[in-house]
Amino acid sequence: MDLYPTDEQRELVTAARAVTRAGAADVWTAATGQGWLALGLPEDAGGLGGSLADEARLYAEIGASAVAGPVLATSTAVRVAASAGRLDLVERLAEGRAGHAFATTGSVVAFDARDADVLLLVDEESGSLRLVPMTDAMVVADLTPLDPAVTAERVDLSGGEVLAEVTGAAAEHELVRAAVLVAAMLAGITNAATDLSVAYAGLREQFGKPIGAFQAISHRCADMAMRARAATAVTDFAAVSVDEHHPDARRRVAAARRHTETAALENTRATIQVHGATGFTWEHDAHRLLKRATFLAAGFLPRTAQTEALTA
Amino acid sequence: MDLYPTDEQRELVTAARAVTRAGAADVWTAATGQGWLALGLPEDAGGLGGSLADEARLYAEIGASAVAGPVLATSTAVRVAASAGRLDLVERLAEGRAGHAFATTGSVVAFDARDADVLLLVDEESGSLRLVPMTDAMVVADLTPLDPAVTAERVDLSGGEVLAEVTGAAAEHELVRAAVLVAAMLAGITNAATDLSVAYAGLREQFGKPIGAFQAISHRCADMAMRARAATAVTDFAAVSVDEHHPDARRRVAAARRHTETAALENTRATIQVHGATGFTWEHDAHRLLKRATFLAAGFLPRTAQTEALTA
Amino acid sequence: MRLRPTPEERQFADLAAEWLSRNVPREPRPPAGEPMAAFDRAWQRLQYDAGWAGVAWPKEYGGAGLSLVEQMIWFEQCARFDAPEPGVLNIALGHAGPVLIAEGTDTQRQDHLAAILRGDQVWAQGFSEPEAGSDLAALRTRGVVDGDHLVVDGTKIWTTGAHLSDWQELLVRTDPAAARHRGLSFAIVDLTTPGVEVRPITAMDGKVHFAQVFYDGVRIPLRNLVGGLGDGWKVAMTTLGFERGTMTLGTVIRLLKLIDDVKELARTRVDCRGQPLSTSDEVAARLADLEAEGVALHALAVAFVSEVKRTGSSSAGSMIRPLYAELSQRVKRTGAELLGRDGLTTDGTDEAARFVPAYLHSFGHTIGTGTAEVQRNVIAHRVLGLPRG
Amino acid sequence: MRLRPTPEERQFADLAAEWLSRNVPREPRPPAGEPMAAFDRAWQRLQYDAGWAGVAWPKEYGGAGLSLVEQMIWFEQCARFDAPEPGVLNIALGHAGPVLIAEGTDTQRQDHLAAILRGDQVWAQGFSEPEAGSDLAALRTRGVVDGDHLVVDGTKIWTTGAHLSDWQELLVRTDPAAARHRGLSFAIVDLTTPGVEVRPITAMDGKVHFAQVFYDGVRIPLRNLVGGLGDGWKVAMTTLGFERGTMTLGTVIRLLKLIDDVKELARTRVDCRGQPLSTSDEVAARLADLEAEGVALHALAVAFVSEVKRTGSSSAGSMIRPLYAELSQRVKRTGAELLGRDGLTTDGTDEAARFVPAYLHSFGHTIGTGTAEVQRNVIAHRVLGLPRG
Repeated sequence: MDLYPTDEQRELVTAARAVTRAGAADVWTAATGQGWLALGLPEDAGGLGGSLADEARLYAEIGASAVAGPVLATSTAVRVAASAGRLDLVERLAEGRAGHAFATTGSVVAFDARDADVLLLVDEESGSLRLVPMTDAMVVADLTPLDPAVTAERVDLSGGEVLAEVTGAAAEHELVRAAVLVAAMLAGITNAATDLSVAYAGLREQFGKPIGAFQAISHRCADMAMRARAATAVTDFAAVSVDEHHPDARRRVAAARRHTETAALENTRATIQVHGATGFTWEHDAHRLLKRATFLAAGFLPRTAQTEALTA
Repeated sequence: MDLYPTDEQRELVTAARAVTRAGAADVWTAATGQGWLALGLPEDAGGLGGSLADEARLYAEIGASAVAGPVLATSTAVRVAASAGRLDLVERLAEGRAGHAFATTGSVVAFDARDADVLLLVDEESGSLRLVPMTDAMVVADLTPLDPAVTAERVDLSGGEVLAEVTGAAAEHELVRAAVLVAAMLAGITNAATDLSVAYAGLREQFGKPIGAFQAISHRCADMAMRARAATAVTDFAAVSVDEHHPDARRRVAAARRHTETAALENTRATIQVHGATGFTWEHDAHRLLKRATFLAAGFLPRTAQTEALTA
Repeated sequence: MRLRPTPEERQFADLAAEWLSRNVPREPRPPAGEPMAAFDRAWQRLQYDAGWAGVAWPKEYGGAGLSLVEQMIWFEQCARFDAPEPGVLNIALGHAGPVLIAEGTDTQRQDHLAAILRGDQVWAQGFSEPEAGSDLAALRTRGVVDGDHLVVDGTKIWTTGAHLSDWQELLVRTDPAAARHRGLSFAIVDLTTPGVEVRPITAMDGKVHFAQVFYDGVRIPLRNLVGGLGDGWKVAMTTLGFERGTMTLGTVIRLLKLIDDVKELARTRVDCRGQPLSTSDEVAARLADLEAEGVALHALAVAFVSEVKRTGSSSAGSMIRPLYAELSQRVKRTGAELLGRDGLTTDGTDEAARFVPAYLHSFGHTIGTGTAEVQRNVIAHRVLGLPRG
Repeated sequence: MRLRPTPEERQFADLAAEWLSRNVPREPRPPAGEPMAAFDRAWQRLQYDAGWAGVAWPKEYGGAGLSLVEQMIWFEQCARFDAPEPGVLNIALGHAGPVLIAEGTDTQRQDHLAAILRGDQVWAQGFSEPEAGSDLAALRTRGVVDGDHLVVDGTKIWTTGAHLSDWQELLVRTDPAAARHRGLSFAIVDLTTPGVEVRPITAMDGKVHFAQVFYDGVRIPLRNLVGGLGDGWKVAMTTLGFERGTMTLGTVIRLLKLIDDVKELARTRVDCRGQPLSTSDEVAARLADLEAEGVALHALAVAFVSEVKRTGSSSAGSMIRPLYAELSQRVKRTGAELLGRDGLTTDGTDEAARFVPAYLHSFGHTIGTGTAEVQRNVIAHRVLGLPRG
């Protein structure tokens, strides 16, 4: 029993943070440079063979910065390609990007599809993941995304070509992994919102003292901190449980996914309120965290599926 | 448009408060003395012909004190008797008490049935109200009530004698009236819990000042006060709407019932917390208010029925 | 107690309904900028010409001279006929006008009140500063008397609608030696005065609702002071009540309609099994809570106008704004959440276009016009009499 | 990171499971009074004799000398086999023992630690006073040195289990001239000492959990001081951490079982249409929230013991208690609410007898061992470094 992060994990986080906190421009280059997409891929598929727990720590940093770049979709696409035996596709994707959509036919809303090479189509109902080639001709309309760091497109999927597909247990495993990494990103947001709030509450003065001296603010910060610590812990707990094939892994993943979703939404709302009018501006990062949290909350393993897993 | 209480209503409240706040012992005598049971009964049935809005203001005081004595059940029983044309029974009940149960057959849990002359049986499913004679022989077991100011009994209803029954629109009207008066009692509790909290927060000192100077306490008190003001207003609103046969009356009654239930439970929980360990003792009134609120919340027009009326 | 209208109230409501049914603009309100402001002004002018502007304002200032009860009835009818909101005229009608009625000079009233009712003047507030948000008494913008003018230097921020406004209410420090809220004065300023610069600020919903206003040697005639030099805090505090109570009445009524719309949304949208969302008892319970709170808030507003009419004041005024703000947030969030993944764009569906921006905008409800925390301080101290920290 | 046990952890867990499967008492715990205390003592003695008492206590004091990780594993196995809780020995094992290990003299350790592990000594705390609840530094109970004794006069209140206890930890003011928390001393007192009077207090659930203790010239040998004269605040603060972190670990694990029981309750009880309550998606969503929070709290406890083992301390310790307290309240309230009208008696059904008293008792969770508000102050100031008000 040891949920304390390893030295390697802490180094990984430090390296990732150096990139994500520096600004969004070069993140994608750094992501490929630092091997983010290959971190959890088995070594025999050309990956670094990291654990899901390692990946979770990395994705927490990605979440915390709400940076642009479809890291989860692309790394999942790489895995789908590998799992389907399409190692040529794995190699091609080392330089590429994947958009994603939670539908497999017709006219659907996809995210980050405009500049993508492939589209990851997720069918949660039947439990399958499919890769299709993505071209600009498939874009029916560019939409305005809630999260300003993604793009949203209405895409026509009638083309029908499929590059790779996984179903059954293999797809199930990818969906579980993706849910853990969504939880990790949400945990990162939960912590980032806490940090923003605490820093601001310690500096901003009103009525002759820092606002963090008022319980309306300090107790809210304490609540945020508790959610943040628990969010990190439950994500680690779920990730390690998956790595170790623990019999409770599915339930723990659902728990992590739900706790972090609630925590991230609560904390991002709270940090806007703690920052007052400043937190309501476009210029401040608070809304980016809120919107990213909302975007992720609707992603892999949404609420109804969580409920099912948690009450089974 | 005028929801400001009338002079008569304010006098009624002052008189009732003099009794309820003085202590529980003589409340039932006073209740009959002040004509509480007959307040809303039409004058041609021997009542005082008060409006439901008048009754609501009275019941708020009854709720606020969480006194013993089955006022609502007995006044409803009187009305059922009157509505069924049993004026002899109306007269008999002027000196008597009614217990009540939310079931009409078999072995059921009744409240305040031990010393009752009749039992008011409420069938919410079919919408009927029935009076049956109550004898000690019907008591199968005395139970321990959650609310220490009521009694609870397991009662055998196989006797079958029915003294009076109302169904259809007449029963519907009685159920709506009872729901408004439950809301009124809950509103009274909501206000009483607020008053207790504010008074204690202004007096109790810790860290060199009244605890009401700390936002953790003062903001909670502000929340309680908002719920309390809204609880009173929405109860008046619903009662007057029923009195005036407003087309939205049903929905407003459900709104009053739900708002006051939530408000009373929140405020009684909050007042225990504001009082700290003192609020956790048997000796302090806070738990009586909480338990009465819980008791009433399960009464006429419970949550599922409210949801139905509010989303129709 | 009575909800049924008196014959006079009934007549007022009928006339209002009749007029609104024929005059509510059919064309959509432009989404931003000067066209939006022109729309709001035109609608106000239409009301003014027909005698519906300023229902509760005194007759001598161009109002109808009725009570808040009639004002409430007017709002109810406006909601019923989906009339446009005051929009950019919100501060003029809801705050600046009442301030001048309560504290202005005769000249100020003559110069502005009828113009406001006609929709000819768009107003903004000018209270908050970068270092004085919740703590207004810490404001630093300075006004120095120079002959018959006040010369103002400094900056105001979070000024809603400043970029579209003609006039501004301005709270400035005129006596730097006096402590905190002593030494403040309340002036009104023509925003075309030289030295005023307005820089719009983009909000989290990507739109410009407010601005920062800079004052560089702005000369305001002393006759534009409201109250005397040094009376600014008193004027500001007296008049914040308008904003927190009466100004919210119209929005309360409109919120009831929005709750209906969210209920309708739940009836028309389906879940993954093709069932309407409203068939979920989780969704139904949530909507029932919103509906119950909406009715309770409506009732509180009615109790408030009743008490004001009968006794001249009501402490419920301080509660309506925070209750509205928080319920409105919940309603708008529920709308956005019912959209599920469709809520991840602001234009993928008509429903998203309606509910997602409203949700984002709602974060301002518990910050503007005093944060939720400040509103609770006000209730705790002024209504409940709890000690200050 | 690793959850899978090491071979040593696996062996420890297996041995624990094997022993518990054969030794957990089958008879129900008496509900109150001396029989209840006797039951708790006997169960503790059984553990002690088999070497399971004080898993994380040093060997020289009779413990097993293992880490909090093994302590956690032990709690997990105890929950698995439904072993009785420490009950009246809670303070002795969770607080008094650790205090003496950390701050006691050799004599004190010899006199008490093994006795505590054997279940021979029931302990109570003695911190709060009528005028010093959250504000412990305001306490007034006085201790005056008289020869080699401290003579104590005053009163302590909300002392859990005082009416069943042998010993008490006592924080008293020994230097009335020193300000607030300076001038306090920490002593341990034999509750049979002349001048001690214990008056039980009935709680809102109708039961006696705590008492008020009065001291009238109670003579405590100076050798019973923990730390020196005037060190009381330091000792108390150092040791409150035990209560807030490690003492809660066992209850966290038990809460997971209770959540399972509430889920089972929802599966077995039916609504008015005869459907299991669990088929309502409102109920299901609520239970899923509880389960998710329960797992998160479990994870936090594991992260806490891991960090303590690796680094010697963890600020998560201050979070476990408030998170536990509030989740536990929600779980118990959910249980009571699922009962519907059956929840209006405490003995009408077996389920009511189980869940309603638990719900009532749970109101104490956010009051005892520091109110929810004080716990947040601690996190804000000591963990987050926010300034004091």
